[in-house]
Amino acid sequence: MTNEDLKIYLDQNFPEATITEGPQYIEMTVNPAVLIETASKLKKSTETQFDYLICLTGVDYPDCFGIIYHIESTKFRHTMVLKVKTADRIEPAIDTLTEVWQTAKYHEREVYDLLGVKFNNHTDLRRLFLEDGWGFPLRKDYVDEVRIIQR
Amino acid sequence: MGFNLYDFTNFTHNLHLWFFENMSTGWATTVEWLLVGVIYLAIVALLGLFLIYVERKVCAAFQQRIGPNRVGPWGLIQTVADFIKMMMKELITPRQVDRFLYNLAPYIIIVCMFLTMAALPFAPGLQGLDFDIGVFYLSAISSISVIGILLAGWSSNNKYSLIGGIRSGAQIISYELSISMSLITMVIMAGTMQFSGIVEGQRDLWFIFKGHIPAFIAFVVFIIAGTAETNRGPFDLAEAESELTAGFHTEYSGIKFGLFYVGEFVNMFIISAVAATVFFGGWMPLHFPGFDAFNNVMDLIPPIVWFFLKSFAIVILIMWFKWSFPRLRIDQILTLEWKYLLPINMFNIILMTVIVLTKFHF
Amino acid sequence: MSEIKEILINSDNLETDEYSVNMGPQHPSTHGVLRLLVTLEGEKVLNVKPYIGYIHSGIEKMCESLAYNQIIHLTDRMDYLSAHMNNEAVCLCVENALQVEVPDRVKYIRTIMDELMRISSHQLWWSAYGMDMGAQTALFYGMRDREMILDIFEETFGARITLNYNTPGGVMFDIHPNFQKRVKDFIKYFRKILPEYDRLLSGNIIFTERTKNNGFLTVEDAIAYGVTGPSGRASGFSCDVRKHHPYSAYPFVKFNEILATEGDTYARYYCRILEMYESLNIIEQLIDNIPEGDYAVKLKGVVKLPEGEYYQRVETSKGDFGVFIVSDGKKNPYRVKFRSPGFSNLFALNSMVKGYKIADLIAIMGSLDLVIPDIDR
Amino acid sequence: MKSIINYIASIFKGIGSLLAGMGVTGKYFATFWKYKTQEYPENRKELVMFERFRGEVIMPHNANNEHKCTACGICEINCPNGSIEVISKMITTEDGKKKKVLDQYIYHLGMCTLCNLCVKACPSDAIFMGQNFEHAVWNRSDLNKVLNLPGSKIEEKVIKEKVEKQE
Repeated sequence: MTNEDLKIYLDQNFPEATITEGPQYIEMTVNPAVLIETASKLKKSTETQFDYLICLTGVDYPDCFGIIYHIESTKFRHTMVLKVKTADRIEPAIDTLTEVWQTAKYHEREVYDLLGVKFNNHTDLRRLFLEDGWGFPLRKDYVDEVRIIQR
Repeated sequence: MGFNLYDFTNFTHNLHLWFFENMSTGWATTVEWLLVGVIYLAIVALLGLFLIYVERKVCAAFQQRIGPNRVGPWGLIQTVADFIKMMMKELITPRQVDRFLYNLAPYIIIVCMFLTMAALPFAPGLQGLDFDIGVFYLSAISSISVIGILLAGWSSNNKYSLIGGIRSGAQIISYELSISMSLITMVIMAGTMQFSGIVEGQRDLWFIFKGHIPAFIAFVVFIIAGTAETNRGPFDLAEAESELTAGFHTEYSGIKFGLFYVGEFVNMFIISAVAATVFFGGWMPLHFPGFDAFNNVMDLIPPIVWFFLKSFAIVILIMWFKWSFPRLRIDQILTLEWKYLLPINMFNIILMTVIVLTKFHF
Repeated sequence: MSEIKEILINSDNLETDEYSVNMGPQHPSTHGVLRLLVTLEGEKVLNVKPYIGYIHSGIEKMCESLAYNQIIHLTDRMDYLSAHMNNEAVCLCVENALQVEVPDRVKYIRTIMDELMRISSHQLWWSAYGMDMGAQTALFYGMRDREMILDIFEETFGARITLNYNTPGGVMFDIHPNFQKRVKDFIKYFRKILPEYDRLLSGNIIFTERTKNNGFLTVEDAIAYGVTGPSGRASGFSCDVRKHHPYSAYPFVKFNEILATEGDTYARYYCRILEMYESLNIIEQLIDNIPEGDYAVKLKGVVKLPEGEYYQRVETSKGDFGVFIVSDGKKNPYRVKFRSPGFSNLFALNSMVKGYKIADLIAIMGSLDLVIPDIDR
Repeated sequence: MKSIINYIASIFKGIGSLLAGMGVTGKYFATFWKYKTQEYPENRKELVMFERFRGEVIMPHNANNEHKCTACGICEINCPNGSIEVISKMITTEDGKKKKVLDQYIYHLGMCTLCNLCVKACPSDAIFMGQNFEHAVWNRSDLNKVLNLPGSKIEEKVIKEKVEKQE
């Protein structure tokens, strides 16, 4: 499916989501409450079949945390971006997508480690790179006067 | 004294008589023991140092490198320097090891190595022990060394060592069978178990030519099993550097590690020497029946040179294996022994018996 | 005696115990500081838990305070065996965001370098894999041949591993006059030497016995775990970014995507060997046709990306590498994320090794071609 | 019967593959004098690095002890690691003008990743990449170098060019 077809399809099937055309891919922002539902629908629907999670990124936006999923269909070779945003920056939490894409388990651990976004129902949510009690370095308000030299 | 480079029989005999003429029986025996002990110690130390050097150079040649070249001319003194370094290193005993067994393990390997060494015929008359059951003695003694490896693995209080020790236990005990059986094949050919007798039996032609097909099969099996017996690559899974870091000797340091290290190399030499003795005539020069002129030329080279030449040729063959092949897995090692080498060996013994009975050999 | 006999007959009475072994962070075959907590039963592997982060260097955090052309030299240090591809990913991402079209010459140079880098990476992997399997001579043969490529790199780039050759808008300097001749010499030499690799390892019965029929990864698992690169393609997961989302000069060349269906360790091994042949093919098609032209587009002194989110994928020697840049219109990126192939590949390890022996664990881990800085970033 | 034939065939096939492997290594063993190792400290004289090799940042001086650096500080901005510090001073020239000249060009080799960005950015070609790669020192502070030689001045030509450009 080309980007245009995909946009039409998504508009029809996910009326509540915000769908925009990014520089490369179609970007769809959904409500955290319907994340799992949307993701499994995207994966299972015969027209889209997004079965390969390329990349899972956590971004610290000024007012919230965003989790960005780059997904691809290995059958149709179309790619899109799925986005969710947490409600606020205090105690951010989002449902895990381990059930839908296996690899999300580890990428979610990375996001938890570096940004401190919790994933509900995640079976193994531990720090990945850093020690316990380190802080969340990719947050914009992270300060570490010892290790980070500002120029 | 009658020193003769071609035959030491008279020399050693006269030496023996001289001791007994000039001393009381007790003293003479003690001095002889000491002398033999010192000689063997020197042989083992020199062989160990030299073999390690050879291994490094040979390995470098296989890998298009130069090898040691800094200490001494062509790096000849490198191993001596390493040995001195090893002597000076601290002997670390990890916490919670079984101290007695931990310290005992390297000595078992070394002692077993000396015992095996004793049966080797270096030259006519130059042999520590000339049993009439030499082959039997050798295969019995050489299987003791597995106890040293098992003890080292067990007592080190390290899981890697334990895995290494258990692995080599399973491996050596299995391959003991092949070694003995391929030796038995040749014993059938020679008609004696005495090493001097075996060598003497090859005066007209070496056994590998005499016994053609079965002898060659026995040789291949013996080399494979011998490589496995000495824990060398591709059967070095007791150490298995990339899997178990260093296997059974992970926790050893200093000269205790050195003993394991030297032990490995000297054991390899012993296996090669036995192969050279049983299949290639030991110190016996290359003779072909009917070519007297050729045989006389060959006789000019002293037997002791022949012995070491043949042994080192086989040592290099074993090194060639190590530097060419990847390591086997534990189940494959056992498969190779029980499914391939053992049946081949059994078939080979029957073949050899038939050939000997029908005099179908040269 | 009878008691022992009874115990042996009723094997349920035999007390077997699981035990765990720490493999790493200092272990010869983890190729870096990876720690695996391996649960064993005898020699059988029951479970593998990777612990990473020993050389986490915070590259993503560092990038947030650097300008775009300064980010590139950090990507060298992630997967140092595919440094050029990593550089290229960032450059392509920036160029796409700025909507700059680079000259054909740049595209050709980049592609040739990509493939040379891929060959050198696979050579190093082949050598290290040989060493993992116990064939230490392979290490030296692989390194010997890699040296030729590194010399080519050194002549043109001035560096051997951390190249930093790409800049947004092109490459740092033009190729060296000797470059084409040297590459052609290398191709000739390497075509002759590659069958030797086969004779030494791939055909060896010990090697095939050890690698065939173990460490299976199904297509479904490969997609679910996101195992890409030769590791994924050996399972039949067609994931070659060069083929499906072509970039640089890949649209201009004909090449095959190496696919296997077995999904075992040997398939992963052999896919890489075949990829080396395929890379040679690609270079041969390009090396004589490098078009004349500029080697870089002049960009502004301070590159500022328009506000937005950009993602660029390239195929490194390990797999699907991605750069995700969130820009807020300033000269520094707001957030940079590197999707490293090794990260996803590593976590598929557990599903592949269950039930096999320790020696297989090493073989399977080696066949994934892990580079630890790539995983830890 | 067939299984026995397979069994024997597998033995010969296996031995054949092993011999092929031994052939490869044996070939190199037989020609051991064609080794690929370079004996490094001995071959120092013949060892010429490629002209583009990036070993360290250098600042060439001409015969009159003059360099080309105008102390503009662009390299300092471009350096990702902060390994360059350009310290300038103001002097009054003969004709009474105030001018910024280079006082000390401090280069921290220990922090440098040899990325070439400073050399590329330099507008007056004052710094280059040197081919020296033997950087080992006993003291870490020895890695902090001052690139401009003591008493060095800026080349007159560079000043002229700069003035022309401005006009």
